[in-house]
Amino acid sequence: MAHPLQRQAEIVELSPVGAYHRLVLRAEDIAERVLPGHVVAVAVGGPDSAMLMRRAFFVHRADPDEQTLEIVFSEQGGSDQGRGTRELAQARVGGTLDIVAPLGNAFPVPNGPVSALLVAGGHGSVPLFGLADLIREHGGSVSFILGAPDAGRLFGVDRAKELTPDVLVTTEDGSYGIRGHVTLPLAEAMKAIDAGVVYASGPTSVLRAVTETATKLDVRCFTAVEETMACGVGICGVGTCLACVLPVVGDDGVSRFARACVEGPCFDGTRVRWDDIGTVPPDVEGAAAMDLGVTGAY
Amino acid sequence: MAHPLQRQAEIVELSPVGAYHRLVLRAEDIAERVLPGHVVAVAVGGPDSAMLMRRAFFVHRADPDEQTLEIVFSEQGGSDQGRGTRELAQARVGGTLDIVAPLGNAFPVPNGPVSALLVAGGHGSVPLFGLADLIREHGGSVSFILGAPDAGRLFGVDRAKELTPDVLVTTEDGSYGIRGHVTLPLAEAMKAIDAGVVYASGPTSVLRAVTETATKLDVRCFTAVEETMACGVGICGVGTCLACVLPVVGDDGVSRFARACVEGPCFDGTRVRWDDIGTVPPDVEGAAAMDLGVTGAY
Amino acid sequence: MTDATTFVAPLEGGSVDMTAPFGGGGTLPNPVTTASGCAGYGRELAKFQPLAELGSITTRTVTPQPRSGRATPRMAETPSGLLNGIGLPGVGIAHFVENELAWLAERGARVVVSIAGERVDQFAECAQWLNDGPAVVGLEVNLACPDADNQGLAFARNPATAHDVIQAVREVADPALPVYAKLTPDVASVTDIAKACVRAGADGLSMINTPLGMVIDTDTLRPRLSTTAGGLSGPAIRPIAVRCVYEVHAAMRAGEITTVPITGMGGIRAGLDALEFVLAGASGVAVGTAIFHDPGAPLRVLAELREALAARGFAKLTDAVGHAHQ
Amino acid sequence: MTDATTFVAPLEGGSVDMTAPFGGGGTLPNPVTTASGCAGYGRELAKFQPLAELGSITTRTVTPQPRSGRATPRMAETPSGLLNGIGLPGVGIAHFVENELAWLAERGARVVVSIAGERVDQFAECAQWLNDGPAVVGLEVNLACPDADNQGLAFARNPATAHDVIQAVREVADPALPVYAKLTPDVASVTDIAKACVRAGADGLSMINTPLGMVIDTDTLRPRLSTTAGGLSGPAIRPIAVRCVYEVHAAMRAGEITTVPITGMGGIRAGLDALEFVLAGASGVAVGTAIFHDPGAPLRVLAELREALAARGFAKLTDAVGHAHQ
Ligand SMILES: Cc1cc2nc3c(=O)[nH]c(=O)nc-3n(C[C@H](O)[C@H](O)[C@H](O)COP(=O)(O)OP(=O)(O)OC[C@H]3O[C@@H](n4cnc5c(N)ncnc54)[C@H](O)[C@@H]3O)c2cc1C
Ligand SMILES: Cc1cc2nc3c(=O)[nH]c(=O)nc-3n(C[C@H](O)[C@H](O)[C@H](O)COP(=O)(O)OP(=O)(O)OC[C@H]3O[C@@H](n4cnc5c(N)ncnc54)[C@H](O)[C@@H]3O)c2cc1C
Ligand SMILES: Cc1cc2nc3c(=O)[nH]c(=O)nc-3n(C[C@H](O)[C@H](O)[C@H](O)COP(=O)(O)O)c2cc1C
Ligand SMILES: Cc1cc2nc3c(=O)[nH]c(=O)nc-3n(C[C@H](O)[C@H](O)[C@H](O)COP(=O)(O)O)c2cc1C
Ligand code: FES
Ligand code: FES
Repeated sequence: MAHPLQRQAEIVELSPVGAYHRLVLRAEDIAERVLPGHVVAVAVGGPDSAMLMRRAFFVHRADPDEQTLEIVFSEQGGSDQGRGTRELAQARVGGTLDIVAPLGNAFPVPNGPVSALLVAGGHGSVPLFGLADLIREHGGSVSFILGAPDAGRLFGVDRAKELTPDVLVTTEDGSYGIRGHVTLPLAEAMKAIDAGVVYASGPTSVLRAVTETATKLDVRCFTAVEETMACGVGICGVGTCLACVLPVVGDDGVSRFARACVEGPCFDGTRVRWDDIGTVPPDVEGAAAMDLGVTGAY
Repeated sequence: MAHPLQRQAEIVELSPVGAYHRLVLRAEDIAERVLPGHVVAVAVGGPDSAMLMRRAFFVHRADPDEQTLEIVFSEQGGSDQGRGTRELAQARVGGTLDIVAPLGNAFPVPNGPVSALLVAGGHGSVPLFGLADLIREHGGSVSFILGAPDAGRLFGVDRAKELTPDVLVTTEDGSYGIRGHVTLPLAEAMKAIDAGVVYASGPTSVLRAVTETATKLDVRCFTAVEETMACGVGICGVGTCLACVLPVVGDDGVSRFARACVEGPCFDGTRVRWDDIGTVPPDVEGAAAMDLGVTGAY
Repeated sequence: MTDATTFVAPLEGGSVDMTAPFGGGGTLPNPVTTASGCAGYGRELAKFQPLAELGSITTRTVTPQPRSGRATPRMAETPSGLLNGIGLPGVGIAHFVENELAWLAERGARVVVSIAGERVDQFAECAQWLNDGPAVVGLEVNLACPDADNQGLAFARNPATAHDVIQAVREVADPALPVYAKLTPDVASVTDIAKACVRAGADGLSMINTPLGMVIDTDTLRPRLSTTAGGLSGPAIRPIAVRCVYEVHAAMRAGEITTVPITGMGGIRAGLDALEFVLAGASGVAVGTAIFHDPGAPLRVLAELREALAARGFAKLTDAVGHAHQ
Repeated sequence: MTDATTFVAPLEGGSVDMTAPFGGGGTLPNPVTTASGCAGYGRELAKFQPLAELGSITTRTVTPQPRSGRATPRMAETPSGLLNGIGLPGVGIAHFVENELAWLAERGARVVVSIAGERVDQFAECAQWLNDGPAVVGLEVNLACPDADNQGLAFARNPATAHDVIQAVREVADPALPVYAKLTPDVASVTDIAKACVRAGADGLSMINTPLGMVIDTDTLRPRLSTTAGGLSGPAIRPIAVRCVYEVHAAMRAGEITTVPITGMGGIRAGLDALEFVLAGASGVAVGTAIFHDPGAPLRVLAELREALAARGFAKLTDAVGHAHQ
């Protein structure tokens, strides 16, 4: 895990990109530590805000020379949601934001040339472009499948097309590219580019499906988890609240709850027990002690 | 009491005036109802603010043609204070503020010519200029004593001097005018201008002293209470929370707790039991029932 | 969106049947009322909304004699909350019936009168005054008062004293008038108190009254309120209030307590807050502290709750009551 | 500024003696610790501040066996608060002593180990493991756990069971190690529980653990947490916590409870919040939920508290303890 720093970051830019907001922050000593997959936790609201929890975002771009970090976020929907991102969208250029970064681990990157497929749902593409650069620096090649519910919620299609002609786009309402789920062209694409590794970022359903297909085709697969736990991946940004756990199989074959904000967000997809997220699988370490016949909110 | 309206007021202007901020708000149907002494209650912070209580401010100026209200406020000091006014000072021109106005009663104004002394401590002068205009419209004349801890916290000296040559200024640190308390030149000034009425606005200590002197000299005296109850004059702006009470003697000679936000903020100074503020005088209506030997936080 | 997400066809807001069960088998046109002490006797609130459009208005607690209330400071702001030590100021039951109730009746308001005393018989005395009161649709017994015969421990913090008060009120009150017991969360088991009250004849439960809190002024170095401690209200306490309603409703579903309607309150600012209480098991909701921020809150909450129910496909308010237990 | 304002000559921040009484007659270099469960076993927090500079670090609650904790979702944000149903995940006492405690000792941290169980003997079992533990300066007994022998009612909600746990721990623990009882506010009288614990041998009291709360998701229509209810923390509950500390300290001043040090916690975000607890009667303060917002909070709170004491003319922390009662 990266060693996170806490900084009062200056807001350098805040501008719309389609349905998203691009936020550029300047903070000392952070950009040079950031790798693709790392996260920044932003405190929303000031000292008199009713919101205590930091909000987590993937770093989209880090510029060590300019000492800047770029994040891309959307205002959350849902009937009682979006309080934090709505407030963030109101931030003022020139003001400051309290950030903790870099958090979590980065995507493992092959140290040689490889054909990589990068799959994203919605804003899941945010961390994939830095990853693509790294892969290409190592002589590899990249292809993309980018999906979203509709055209407005796609992010980075143009940028992907600059990098490679192999860009497939899916939207659930058919407003752009193939109508359907991002996982629709998955198997075919993997075969077509003879993928040696697939990286996926987005909703759990996407990550699960990518892992399944990759496993079937015997291709390595790394996933960046995020919305698996609607309550609070990255809520503390410290690794101490233990709200962000998901069951992951260790090297020793034992399942443990891993923290998405420390041991993650990037996991080998085959190690994540996708179907057991949101449960306490009986064989997870320490599960036995959870059920002595007493229930309670502790 | 005025019939208050709730409005989403547009922020037309926010600019510094010495140690104060001038805030001009546009809202329908309110300006024409406002009289000097009336109050506007402003909701600070949005739906995700931890601050639930409105903040009360005197209306400085109301312009029915422009549909605007002007308030003048300072950021509160104190170690754990000033949260609301600090946030208000950050408001954005073009944005909106949720206001309730006009609240409370207005200063009683003589319907004929009279020589009036207007005494204010700190921002207490805010409501006095509208009052001065009314008095002059009725053929009366005005004089001022304006005091503050230091020169920076005086408000309206220039404006007062435009209206009359009879302006005395006091500061506690002597940084402007007479060194001392605003009540120092009181008796002399009242005699010098042969005051028929004195109006006072500011801290309780000022109001109490003005009342005493006026009573001695047998001059009518109206006071606008405000910081008498540090906890929450105007906290609800509705008249239902009963946080803002002070003991006031009624026409029938019976003392009752009167609400500063409904029956006030303007009271005949001789009716207010200044020394009993912050207590339950045994003869106040309903006091007997308060002490059945049981104490408790209810 | 989790797997537990339910899918329902949204309805038009206007078509939701908002009729709310009210104790004793009766109903009110809608579930929204005002929390006692936060809407006075209605006069001030009437400037911001027609009282007759609310399901009911719950008055400030009325006591046998007029009370001045406590010394100021009576109120302090806390994070997302409010601390008050107002001390039940009021005009006394006689003056209330003659003046305030008459005024409310003229406006077509349905009135729930909150009553209290420091001894069991004082509660009963208040109840008796209200038997022929115009516009009165129910009584709410404020059990948070200190019991003069029990070292000042609030009636609501002891099942036995809570029981005695409710029984005494139920005995003298017009049988047609539902009697609600108002409970506080400062107990080891709110279900035990609820059970005692229902056994004593309560036709409904109001939850919650303010948990006790304190603010210390770091300038004066003394408690901020003249009463030292005070009652904490507002969104800060909403999770505690929702939990109390859920717990008691669960006990009703389990048959441990006879089912009676619950009026939920504690930090309701918006329709979705009210919906939380309804889903937890409340068939009525009261708006309190939010009024001080937004005097139009009660009627706004009603409109928002109606919309929220419609959007979730509930044709009737009652279909949503306790839905979170399914 | 009210008449009660006190005037004192301000001091330089650096010159305040922050030495804090700690149970059993001992002291700690300063009053600030971390609230159990909010700083893990210290490893993550150490990235943001040197642990040895804190008065102590209180660990996440350790249980006899490793525990996975509850299913997700385990956390929900509430107005100025946080609701959690984490479920005491942990490595178990054996692994804790061998690995975590050794690591903490290397960093020079003074460690208060929070322990718990579901039966009285499990608490004692944990305590025994810690008798020779390096760096351990005290035990904190988390009484908020459900009592398996008492239908799952939390030990802290019943004076008798609270008493038994403390007595059992006190019996086996090294007499030189102070034992703190951690209390919850969900009781009719926190003073009664405090009394029972002190009578059973508690050398100090930690107040408060999280009151029970609930959030219902208005999209899924179900409780937000997998545990249904959870513990409410953060500034929202601060007034409740300050009141509990004040009440118990008042009972100590009145001689109803033997005086032992109190560690106050609940919504401390800044030095002035900590000062409120000190004035109410706490000689120690724990920073919990604030860490999730600001991982450097514990050390910042210490610095701010020192400044605040200095500005008010307190030469020693202990001069301010309980000052609001004067
Ligand atoms: C590792 C990680 C990386 C992320 N990267 C991005 C990104 O690059 N761009 C982007 O737009 N969004 C990203 N998100 C999602 C983003 O954190 C949420 O959209 C945001 O927290 C919502 O906050 P809110 O206050 O607007 O919503 P609210 O619903 O009001 O938030 C309520 C609570 O739920 C949590 N929450 C809500 N939605 C999510 C979610 N989808 N995932 C996790 N927690 C959530 C919030 O943190 C908060 O505690 C990322 C999340 C994680 C965990
Ligand atoms: C009738 C009336 C008229 C006023 N007119 C003006 C004016 O024209 N210009 C101006 O600058 N100020 C005026 N004030 C004072 C103004 O309301 C306070 O300065 C402001 O509420 C402080 O809010 P805060 O959040 O910055 O302070 P905080 O200390 O953070 O507020 C905490 C709480 O204390 C209350 N409070 C704090 N100070 C005061 C105070 N002096 N009086 C009443 N309540 C207080 C707040 O409402 C809030 O509930 C007036 C107050 C009243 C009651
Ligand atoms: C200023 C104030 C006065 C109150 N007075 C009473 C009262 O007279 N009787 C009563 O039963 N409850 C009283 N309460 C409690 C409320 O009715 C309600 O139970 C509590 O405030 C929680 O709801 P809320 O968070 O919406 O305010 C009062 C609350 C406040 C804030
Ligand atoms: C995520 C989380 C986990 C907690 N875990 C524990 C625990 O393991 N043992 C315990 O005694 N208290 C636990 N608590 C309670 C805290 O120690 C503290 O008593 C409470 O949160 C109030 O302080 P705060 O408002 O500063 O967080 C936990 C609180 C939170 C928020
Ligand atoms: S977010 Fe707190 S441990 Fe991961
Ligand atoms: S401020 Fe609420 S009654 Fe006056």
